[in-house]
Formats: sequence, structure tokens, C-alpha cells
Amino acid sequence: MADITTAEKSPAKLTKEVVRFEPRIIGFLCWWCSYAASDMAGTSRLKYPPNVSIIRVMCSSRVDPAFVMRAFAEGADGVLIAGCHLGECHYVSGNYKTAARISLLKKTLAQFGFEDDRIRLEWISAGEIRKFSKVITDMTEKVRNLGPLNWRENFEPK
Amino acid sequence: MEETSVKMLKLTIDGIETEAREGETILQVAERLMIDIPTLCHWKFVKPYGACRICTVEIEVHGKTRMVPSCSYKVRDGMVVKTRSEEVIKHRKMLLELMLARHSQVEVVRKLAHEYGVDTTRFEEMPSEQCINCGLCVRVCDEVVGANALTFVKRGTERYVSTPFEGEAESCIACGACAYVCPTGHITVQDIRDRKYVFSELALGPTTPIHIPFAAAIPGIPVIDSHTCIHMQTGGCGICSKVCEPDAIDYEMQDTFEEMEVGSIILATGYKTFDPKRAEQYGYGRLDNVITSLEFEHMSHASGPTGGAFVKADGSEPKSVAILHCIGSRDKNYNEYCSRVCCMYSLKIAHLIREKVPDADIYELYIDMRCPGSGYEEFYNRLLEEGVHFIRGKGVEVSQMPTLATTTPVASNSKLYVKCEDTLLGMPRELPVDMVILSVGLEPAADAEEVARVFKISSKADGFFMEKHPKLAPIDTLSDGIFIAGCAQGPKDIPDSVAQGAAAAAAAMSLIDAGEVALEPITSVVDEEVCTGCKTCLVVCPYGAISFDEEKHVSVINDALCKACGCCVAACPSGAITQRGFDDTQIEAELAALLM
Amino acid sequence: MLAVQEKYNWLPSEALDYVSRRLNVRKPRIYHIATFYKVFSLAPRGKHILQLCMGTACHVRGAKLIADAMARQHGLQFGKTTDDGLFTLERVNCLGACAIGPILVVDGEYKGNMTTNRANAIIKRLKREETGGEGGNA
Amino acid sequence: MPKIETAEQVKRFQEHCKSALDRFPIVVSLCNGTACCAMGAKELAAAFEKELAGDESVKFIKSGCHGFCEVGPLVVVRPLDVVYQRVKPDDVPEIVDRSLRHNEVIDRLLYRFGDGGKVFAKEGEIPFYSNQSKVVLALNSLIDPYSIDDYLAYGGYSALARALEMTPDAVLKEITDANLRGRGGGGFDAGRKWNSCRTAAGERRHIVCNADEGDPGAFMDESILEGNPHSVIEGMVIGAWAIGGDDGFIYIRNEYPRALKAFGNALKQAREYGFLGENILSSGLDFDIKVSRGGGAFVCGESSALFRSLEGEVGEPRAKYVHSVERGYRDEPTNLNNVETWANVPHIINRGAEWFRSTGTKDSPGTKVFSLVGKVENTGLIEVPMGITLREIIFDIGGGIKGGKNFKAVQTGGPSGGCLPASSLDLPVDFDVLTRAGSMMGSGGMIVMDEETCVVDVAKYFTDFLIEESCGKCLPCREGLMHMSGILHRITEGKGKPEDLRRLVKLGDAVAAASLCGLGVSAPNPVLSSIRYFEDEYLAHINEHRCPGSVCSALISYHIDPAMCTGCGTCEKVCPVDAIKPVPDEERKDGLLREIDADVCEKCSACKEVCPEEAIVVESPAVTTEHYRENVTEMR
Repeated sequence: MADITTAEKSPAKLTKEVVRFEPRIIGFLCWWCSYAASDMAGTSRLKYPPNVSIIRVMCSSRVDPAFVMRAFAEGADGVLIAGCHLGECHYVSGNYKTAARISLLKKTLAQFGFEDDRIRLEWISAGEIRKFSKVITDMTEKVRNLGPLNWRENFEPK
Repeated sequence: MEETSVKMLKLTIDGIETEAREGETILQVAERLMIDIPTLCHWKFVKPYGACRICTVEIEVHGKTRMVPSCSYKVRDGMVVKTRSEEVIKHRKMLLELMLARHSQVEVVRKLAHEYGVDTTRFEEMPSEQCINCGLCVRVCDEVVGANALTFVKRGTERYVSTPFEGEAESCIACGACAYVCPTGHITVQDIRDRKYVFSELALGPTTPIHIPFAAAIPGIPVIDSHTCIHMQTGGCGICSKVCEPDAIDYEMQDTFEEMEVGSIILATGYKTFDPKRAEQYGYGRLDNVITSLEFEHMSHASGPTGGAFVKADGSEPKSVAILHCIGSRDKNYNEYCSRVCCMYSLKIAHLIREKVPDADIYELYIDMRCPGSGYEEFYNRLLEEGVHFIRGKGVEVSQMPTLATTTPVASNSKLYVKCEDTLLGMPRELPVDMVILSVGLEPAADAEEVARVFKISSKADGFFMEKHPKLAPIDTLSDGIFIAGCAQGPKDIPDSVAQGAAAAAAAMSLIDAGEVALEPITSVVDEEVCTGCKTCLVVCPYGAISFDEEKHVSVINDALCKACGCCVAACPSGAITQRGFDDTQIEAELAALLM
Repeated sequence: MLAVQEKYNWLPSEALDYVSRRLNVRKPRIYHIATFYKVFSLAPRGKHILQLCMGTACHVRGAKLIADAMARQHGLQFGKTTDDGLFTLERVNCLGACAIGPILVVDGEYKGNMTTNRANAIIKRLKREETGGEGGNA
Repeated sequence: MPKIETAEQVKRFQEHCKSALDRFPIVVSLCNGTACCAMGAKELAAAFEKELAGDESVKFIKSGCHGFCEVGPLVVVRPLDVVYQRVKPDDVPEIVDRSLRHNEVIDRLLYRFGDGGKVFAKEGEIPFYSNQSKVVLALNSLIDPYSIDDYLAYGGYSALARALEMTPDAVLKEITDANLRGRGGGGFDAGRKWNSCRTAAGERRHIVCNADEGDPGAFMDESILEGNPHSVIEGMVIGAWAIGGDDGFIYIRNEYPRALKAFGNALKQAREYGFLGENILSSGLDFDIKVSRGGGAFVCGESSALFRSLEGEVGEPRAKYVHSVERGYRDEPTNLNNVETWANVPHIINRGAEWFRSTGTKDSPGTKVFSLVGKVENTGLIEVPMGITLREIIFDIGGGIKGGKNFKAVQTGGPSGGCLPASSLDLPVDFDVLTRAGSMMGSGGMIVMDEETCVVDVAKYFTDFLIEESCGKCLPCREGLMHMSGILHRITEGKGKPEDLRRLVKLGDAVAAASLCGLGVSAPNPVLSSIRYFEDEYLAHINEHRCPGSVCSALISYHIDPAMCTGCGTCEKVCPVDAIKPVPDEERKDGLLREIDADVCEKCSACKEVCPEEAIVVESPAVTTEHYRENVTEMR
């Protein structure tokens, strides 16, 4: 399963692309922090790429790894999970569970050949709107570089 | 001696007929009759020793007269005791004369001897020794304190009291009991262990183990501080139970756990101060005259260790004092936040010092003065008028020797040098002062983390409890019915704490008043049909809202406890748990819609 | 402690620490005991231990004269060790051989009917042995 | 060796041991007591062993102290029953050859009384022995203390067998009837003590033997422990049976290494034979004895201090208005008796209370061991019936004062006893009489003083001894004795004041009345009794600056008697300070060849010791050199 995205990665190809690849990223945001941050970032007129589609959950620990898989399956190029800082979870310890789950999930996906940058876990508190915008921008760029996931093409048994 | 039926014995003391319990000593009976028998080696809380023999009295049993020491001689039936017969007086005079020869300068001996008309001794006088070898200290340390740090050394005329190998006794707990019982003042605490009693050991606790927690405590009953109580430490002492007539002292009493069902809880667990030992550069714990602001408060209190006098470790009055702000606050190395109260209390300290030592040089070393609040700015202005030197610049180091080349050392070995950068003058400075007071910041109470865990509330990164919303719900927590107030939520001064406390109380009241609780709408539910009873959800729930129904072999979620984090939903391997409003299908639909 | 004393001839502080730990007896007590009983010595003792019986019988037969002579001529004092670490003179109260008093015990060997002259000779001999030939010539 | 389990077996085994012993026609018993050892018994033993090697007919015993220490080393040859004294290794071949092989008596080695006086061969004939009646010490010269078989051969442990067949009550009654009084000093009724220990409340009862014989000049206990340790063990086991004792202790002074060794060995043997341990002689009695070494503290002889010392504490006495019988070792009932008391017990059981009471006086029956020492011809260990007079002891047994000098006083009871003068010589010795006379029996030290002894000096000596030995706990003993000593020192230095005597008496009374333990209470005895009987001597010191005994160095001076001096110069050589010088020819008066410079003289007595002509005289009051010449001229 070697060169899933070789073509896309080649700089030559990139320059040839007339239309820039716009990755589709799903963001699971915790109600209390990250979502609040995104909210605030919006009201603060802070600029960040529009590539991330946000799904609000009560807590990052609500994010069932199955959702992440589902997102990729449905065609997402990257998934962002963001919650409160460790120790600051509104649900006492939810984000620790998230941390455990997502790192496991990352390992699982890596075995399928998923690049690490496609799934990202971040702690963003309500006030950290700049961090929020930075994370979104950064991730968008990284996933853009990785190119489309091309899930069906690359992973369906030949 | 522990006999169940106490036999009463009849005896006569100095012509007074009296009764006594079997096993009582003559001295005990005499004391009851207010008959004065002099003693030197006796103290009622240690076993009779019979060394000084001053308490010797004459007794007559069955027609035979004998001289016996009253402190250890047990009463017998029909005994006739004479405590001041000619024989006895002669005897005591002789003993006192013997004592005078060796202890001519000991006040207690001189006084007693004088009472018996003995002012000079016929015996060869020796250089006066303070210690009269009564052994009280040794016995108190052994029998009462149980530390057993003191002992007699050698025997006969060479006998003296000391610690093992004349060194520092490992088992000494510095309780000072020996010094307390010593009749001659030979033993002082400093003598035994070269301890700086007031300063480096300055305990912020009560001065005695038994105390009423604070003025106007309710109930106003004394308690025993188990950390300083000798009995709790060594199993010895127990003197309070012996003197307490109603027999109210109970060492066995344990902290009890009272279970109460309540509708709402206010957490006002306060704070602890920053431990300046963590910031070594200030020399706290290392240099004698570096104290914390709280220690200053303790000292300046009229019932404190110095009776309110403001003194240095050597007991002299400091003529210059530096007050260092922001110790442990607004410092990336320790705590980043502002502790909010330090500026104001530092001003108060300066004010108090000005009162106690009017001519003292007082320096306030601040980053910037934060005096918001009613009348605060005015107080600051007043201090400026009182001639306190304000230096804008944080104190960075306290040392005994000047470190800047520009500083000339002051000829006094007890001077401290405080280094700072005066940002108004734009130059480094070094202030020679007698004393340094560190204005320590506030930190979450030591057990804040534990409390947060127990109450299932969350904390901020700095460890203070987190409010539901910093502006809209500053006293609420995510758990309904649990409110926070005061410094538990973050550093604040008294007016703020009072306001928040009142608010929390009102919130709790309103909850109680409502009589019913509005539940979270987004709680999780278990589909009993699907649940396999694997109990995974029980472990993940941070609120303990999930219980297991053994009969049905399914998990059950308590709606009132569930705070709707959805953690269990994600964890449920069988998909039996769904979250109202956030069930899997809804989220998946959302996903699908987004990725269409 | 008697065993320690026999082994080292005196009681070093470290040994007492050990005894204190082993027997679980507080150190002050050990210290008092060590200073109370005469058999214990808290300072190193000399190479040769001289014990002079000062029992009554020996006293009336003139033990004190010997003690005085030792003090005067050799600087030996009861309970003290000489500066060269050679001799320790100890006072004992009756060795149970009063018939032949005064008795001087030299390194465990009883020497009866002691006189100042004989005691003098014994110490001189021991000193000579210690310093060896050169000492004798000097 | 299988354990002996019944009384019957004890008897059989005793006979077996006896016959084993009887196989030897000749027995040589060498006294191996401390004194004899110091006089060369060790070398003697080696010589005998070498000489007797391979000889099946001779049993050679290294026995305990025979008592007659003055003339040691002693050798007794049986059945010839002859005592050889001051034997040297060189004499051994002759003894073996003539006495053992040919039954001849060697006159040269016999004891003779006085210079060239009467010669005594047999043990029973020597006045030193003939006036004694040995009970406790009887076996000392007969048995090897390291052999339990020897003890058994002489009927040892039959008292134990007998006692264990009696009820404890019967044993107790026997002891009570015998009116055995504690030999340790106080003379407390042992039967009563045993009984109160038996009836005292407590979980465990302890049997303790006090062998901390601290009295200077007394070595009775040592000799018993060394010579016949099994008798003490037997007594203690009997005591344990009667009292119901659970365990035993013996507290031996560390200064008695030989006694420690002998007793330790005896304990081992007794255990092997089953006289100690579990179920002794099938009686159900479990009892063993532990040895505890003392640490050189006189005060540990006091019962409460001894118990503290046993417990591993500092030996300080306690206020004991509760009897130590009821609360002794570990505050449990404890019966404490001294060595001699315990050693008497088997004899009482064997021969009955009646027999015991037949010796001694009514109130103090039995015999008592004394160590007779000091300025007496025959020093040694003696055992005499109670009630014997001091005169009999000192002059008949002791052979009078050494060197034919005059008797001055006898000190009994150790440092806590008192000095008795010539007028008391006819007092019968028993507990109560001595106490009334201002002294005490004590453990049995008897120190005889002649005219060359200074009573004040002795009192000073004892007081200093007691200061040294005082635990320092109570004030009167600690401070009072110190001041008493101070006054005594002043008196002996010739700086006494007339009021000193009265002050001493007052101080002594106060110390006696107020002290905590027995040591303090009896501490002033030597001073008080000597003042009582020898006030004139004190006055001589104080008023005339004269020491009648010529002892107190500040009050004496050494001179050379011109009539005796031959001018040999020996004294000159020994004088450590070169105070003796020849007198120049022209100054010689009355033939004075040497003179002592009184200003230089340190009064060490070295010259006196060496003078072959006994020309060195001590004079008191002291005179200086200038005066001396005038004095001497006047005298001549």
C-alpha cells in the first residue's frame, strides 16, 4: 500500500494544479472550551480557514472513535478533536479519557496507513481564540499538503 | 494499687484527725489539709523520687517514731504525723545547710533556707551550682513526655544532668517541659538545643496544644492540637486529664464522620500561603531575620510569642525593614496570577511597623501597586505620607553580604542586603536592612485537589476551583447545588469573599426555596434491551451517576446526577447508552450533512 | 555492653549507638548506665591496665601509700590513662584476696604483698619493655 | 550423661560418685583460691600434675579456698591429713615422694605458730581451723568446684531430693523453724521473707542470689562461689520449690572472674544432670538460674538497686516502703538472699532445723563465715558459730595481732559497719549484739586494726569509699557524706577545729536519718562508731596535731634511729625524692649516719619498707629537720 498519495505530494503536480486543494476537516469541539473559543473567534472577527466544519459535543469525551472513522469514511480529509485543557475539564476528567481514546485511535489508523497529521487532538480553552485560529490554520495547511484522503481509492481491497 | 474497694485509713497530721485513701502519700494528705511541707524534687505528675529529703516528716506508728519522706511514704492506719516537730525542723535545717554549701546562689534554695532561718552554712562553701540534682527534668522527660532525652550522668557527687554524650538528644522534641519543671532555672530551652525559639521555629499554630480554636469559637470548647500535644506524640504526659476535675479529657476521641443529607453545598475552603522556601533566593528558613507576612501578623499579635513586640531573632528592635511584594505571585517560576491581597496587606504591615518602631526605615518593593477597592487608594496615599519608601522593582535576592559592587557593607553582622532593580531610577539597588518581610501570595488550599475530586467539580490550571462561568455564574459550579465562595475560587480580599459568600448562600437558599431541581436535559440513557452488563460505563462516569442493577444485569443512570458529558456513550461497547440530543445517529447525520 | 567493653577495652560512642538500637533502649539510659558503673570506660584505656585494690584490708596495709607513690612518680591517677596511652590505673574495691594485700593487678595478673618499691619496679619494667632497648639507654 | 529424674536415682548416683572417689587411696587438695593463686598456686598445680601424671592412686584436686589464706598456697594430703603451707613448686617432688609414697610428714612445710614455735601437722590441730566449725565451707577443701560428681559424692543434692519430696510448706516450715537469718548484712529472718514472697500477689516469682559482695575486705561469697558453687544452686532450687519461684538470677560482681567461671560451669553441670531445667527430679518444678554480672557499683548490693541493675537499668535504690519481696525484680515478688544464706539452706534441709539451731545463739543460730583480714597473724576465711566472742576470733583463730603489736580496733560490717574497740572484744558475735554496739554484722568482713592504724584515717577511707559508691540520688548521702569527708580530711591534715567532732556527729545523724536507702542510712556508721569509741584519737588529731597511729601523712615525719642504722644506704637508693643523705662526719651525733630531710620527704614509706634494720621510725606529731636535731639531742 505504498504510494497512496505520491502523486498529490509531488511539488510538480502541485504547481500544475490550477485550483488549490481544499481539504475537508471535521472538528469535534467541546461545548465549554473549544466551541466557546470558536464562537469567540468568530465574534472577534478573527480570521481562520473555513475548511473546518464544526460539530459541537458536550464534552470531548463524547467523541466516540467510531465518529472519527465515520467522518473519514464519509469523505473527510482530517479530523480535529478539541477540548478543555487537562485538569480543567468541565466534566472533571472527560478530556483524559479523550486523550487516551484518541491516541489509541491514532495508532490504529496509522496501521492503515493514515498520516498522523490527519487526526489531531488539541486543548483549547475558551479564551484561547488565537490558539484556536492557529490550530485551524495549521491543520488546514498540513492536510492540504497531504492531499485528499481518497479513502475508497486507497483502502478498498483491490 | 488499683483496688476496687478503697480502704479509708485514719491518721493524724499535726493534731488534725483526718482520713485518707489507702495508697495515698503523707504529702498528698497534707496538701489536702493545706499543711505546707517543703519539697524540691517533688512534682505531683511524676512518681515520688525521694531524693531531696526536704519533705521529711516525723511519724509515729505503734509507738515507734521514725523520720520518713512524706512524698513517697504511704499513709498507714493510726499513723500520727508531725510535719513541724522540733526534730523535723532540725533535720530540714541541716539539709538546707548542706544545700546552701553547694547551691548558695540558687534562689529557690536560698528562699527555703531563709524560711528556716538558715542564711549561712557551717560547711565549706563550694562554687555555687545551679543544678540541685532533683531529677525533675529527667523524670518529666521520661515519665511525662516520654521522650527520654535527658539523663543523669555518673554517680555520687559527680552526678549531673545531661543529654547522651553531652550532645544533642535525638529524641528531644523541644517541648520545654524540663525547663518548666526545673525549680532552679538551670535548664532553659536554648541550653538544651540551640534553638531560635521565636523565629526559625515560629509555629503559626496555637502557643499551647490545648486552646480554644479562636476567639468566639462556637462551641467555645478547648481542643487539643494533636501535632503539638505531647501525649499524642509520645503517649506520655496526660497531665491535662489528671488536672481536669470533671474528667472531660478524652484522648481516644477520634475525628468522627458525620453523614448528612443536604440539598446544596457551599465550598469555601480558603487558601494556603506560598511557601517561600521554594524561592531560595529570599533566604527564608536560612536567614534568621527573613520572615513571612503571616509570621509578622503572628508576632504583632498581642497574645503572640513576643507579646506584640516587633523584634529580631536576637530580641533587638529592627531599625530598617524591607517588605518584598509578589513572593510567589506574578512570577512565571511559581504562580502567574496576582494574589490580589498582598499589596494592601503589605501597606498594612508597613503601617503597623511605623506604629511600633516610629523611626524605622521601611521599604516597600513592588512591581506595581494594586489598590482597587473602597478606601484602598486613600490608604496607599496615607502610607506615602507616613514616609514609607516605595521602590518600584521586585526584590530579587536577600543575602547577608552585599553582592553589588556599589554597595558599601554596613558594619553589622546581622544586616541583610536586599537586591532589586529600581525601575523608576533605572538602576539596580541593594538595601541594607535589619529585617525582611516576604509578602507571600495565595495558593489553593493544600487539599483543594482532593476536595475537587470528592465533589466532582473541576479546577482551573492554577488549582483554584472553577466557576461555571467567570462572569455569569461566578459562584456556581457545574454540579448543581454545589457553590464556591471566597479564596477557594481564586485569591480575593475580605470584602470580595464576603460578597461571594453571601451570594453563594443566597444561591443555595434559592435552590432550597425552590424545593425542586431542574434537571439537565441532555442526560444519557441506557437501553436496557441492548446493555450487556459489561460495566464499562460505571468506571468512566466522573459523577458516579451510573449504578448497576444486579437484578436486571444492566446499568442504570441517575438523571439527577448525570451532567451530560456523554463520556459513557462513547465508551459503551454495545451502544446501549445514548445521549439525549447527542445520540450517535444525530451526530452521524450531522457528519454526513457536513461532508456531503 | 560488657561484651563490647571486653572487645574494645572501652566503650566507643558508636558501639553504644549500636547497643541502643539492638536492645531498643533509648540512648540517654545507655549513657547513664555507661557512666554509672565503674567497669565501663568511655575513654580508651591504656595498653596496660593496673588495678590497685583499695579494699579496707589493703588500705590498712598501706595501699594508699602505693597510690600516692604512683601518682607522684609516674603521674598515674585513678581512672586516668597516661598521656602516652600506656597505663590506666583503676581503683577497685576488694579483689577478695585480702590476706595478701595490698594487691596490684597488672593486666589481669594478681600481685600480692605489694610495696611502693615493687610497684615502682613493675611500672619501670613495663615502660622499659615498651620503649625497647634505645629507651633503656637514653 | 542422662538426666537424673528421681530421688532414688540421686542416691544411686551419689553412691556411684562416692565409690569412684574412694578408688583413689590418696587425695591431694591444692587450694586454688584467689589469694593462693596470687601466691603461685597455678605453678604449683602444674608441678603436681607433671609429677602425678599417670599415677592412678592419687586424686589431685584444685579446690576452692581453704580459708587459711595467710600461709598459702596450701596443700592438704589425705588420708595423711596433713596441711602443707607456703608450698613452692620445688617442694612438689618431695611431697609426692615422701608424703604420698611413703606416708612421711615433711616438717619443713608444716605450719608453725610463732617463731620456731609449735608445729602443727593435721588440719584439725591448727588453731586456725580447730576453733572453727565449718558448715558452709566444709566441702571447700574436699571437692573440685568444677566437678559436680565430687559434690554428689559428698552427699550433694540430697537436700534437694529430700526437699522435693516434702511439700513446699514443709520446706518453708523447716527454714522458719531453723530461724535462719539472712547472712547478707541485715539479718532479716529468711523464713519470713520466703513466706511473704510466697504469699505476695504477682504472676511470677523470682529467686535471686546476691553475690555482689561489694564490701571491701570481704570475700566470703567469692570463696563459696569458687569453692562450692553447687551448694548455692541447690539452696536456690530448694528456695524456688518452697516459694514457688519461676526463675532465678545470681548477681555476681564483675571483679570476681573466677567465681563467675566456676559458677557458670556449675550451672551447666547442674542443667546436664537435671537439677536445673524443666521438671526437676520429676517434681514438676521448672527452674533455672541466669547469671548477671555486676558493673562495679557498691550500691547494687542494696536490694532495690540490685533489681534495677538486673533489669538492665542504672542501679539506683528506690524508696522502698513497699518491700522488695513483694515488688522486686520487674516489680514482681522476688526473694533475695545472699550467697551464704542460700548455701546454708541445703544443710538445714539435710540435717533439720533442730540441728541448725543447736549451733549459734538463740536469736542468731547457725554459723557465720567471716573474712578475717587486716593486721592479724592469720588472715583468711573462717566459719564460726554465732555467739563466739571477737576475742576468740581474733586471738584464737586469728592468732593475734601481726608482729605482736597491740590490738586497737576491729571493723565489722564493711563500709557501713563500725569500729569496735578492745573493750568490745568479749562481745558475742551475733546480729543484734553488733548492731547495739554501733556496728553491724554485715556480710562478714572483719578487719583487724593494730596500734599502727589510724582510726580517723579508716573512717575517712570508708567515707571516701562511700562517696565514690553513692549513687548520688538523695541529698543527704550525696552532700552530707561529702562534707563529712571534708571535715575528716581536714582533721587528718591537722587542720581540725574543736567544733568538728560535734559537727560530724550531727551531720552523721542527719545522713543516717534522712537517706533513701540502706547504704546512706548506715554510711555514717564508721565515723559515728569511731567517734564513740575513739574520741581521744580524734582529739589527738585536732588538738595535738598528732596521729597516734602514725598514718596521717601531714602529721607524721620519718626519721632514722641512729641506734639502729648501720649506714647501709639502701634507703638512700630507693628514695624517689633524694631526701635521704649521709650525714657529714663532723655533724654526726650519736652515730647518726643518714638523715632524712623532712622538707623534701614525701612520706612514701619506701625507705621504711627496705630498711633491713628497721631503723626508719615514724613520729607524730611531725617535726621539721631543724627541730629534729634538737629533739633528738633532747631525747638522748
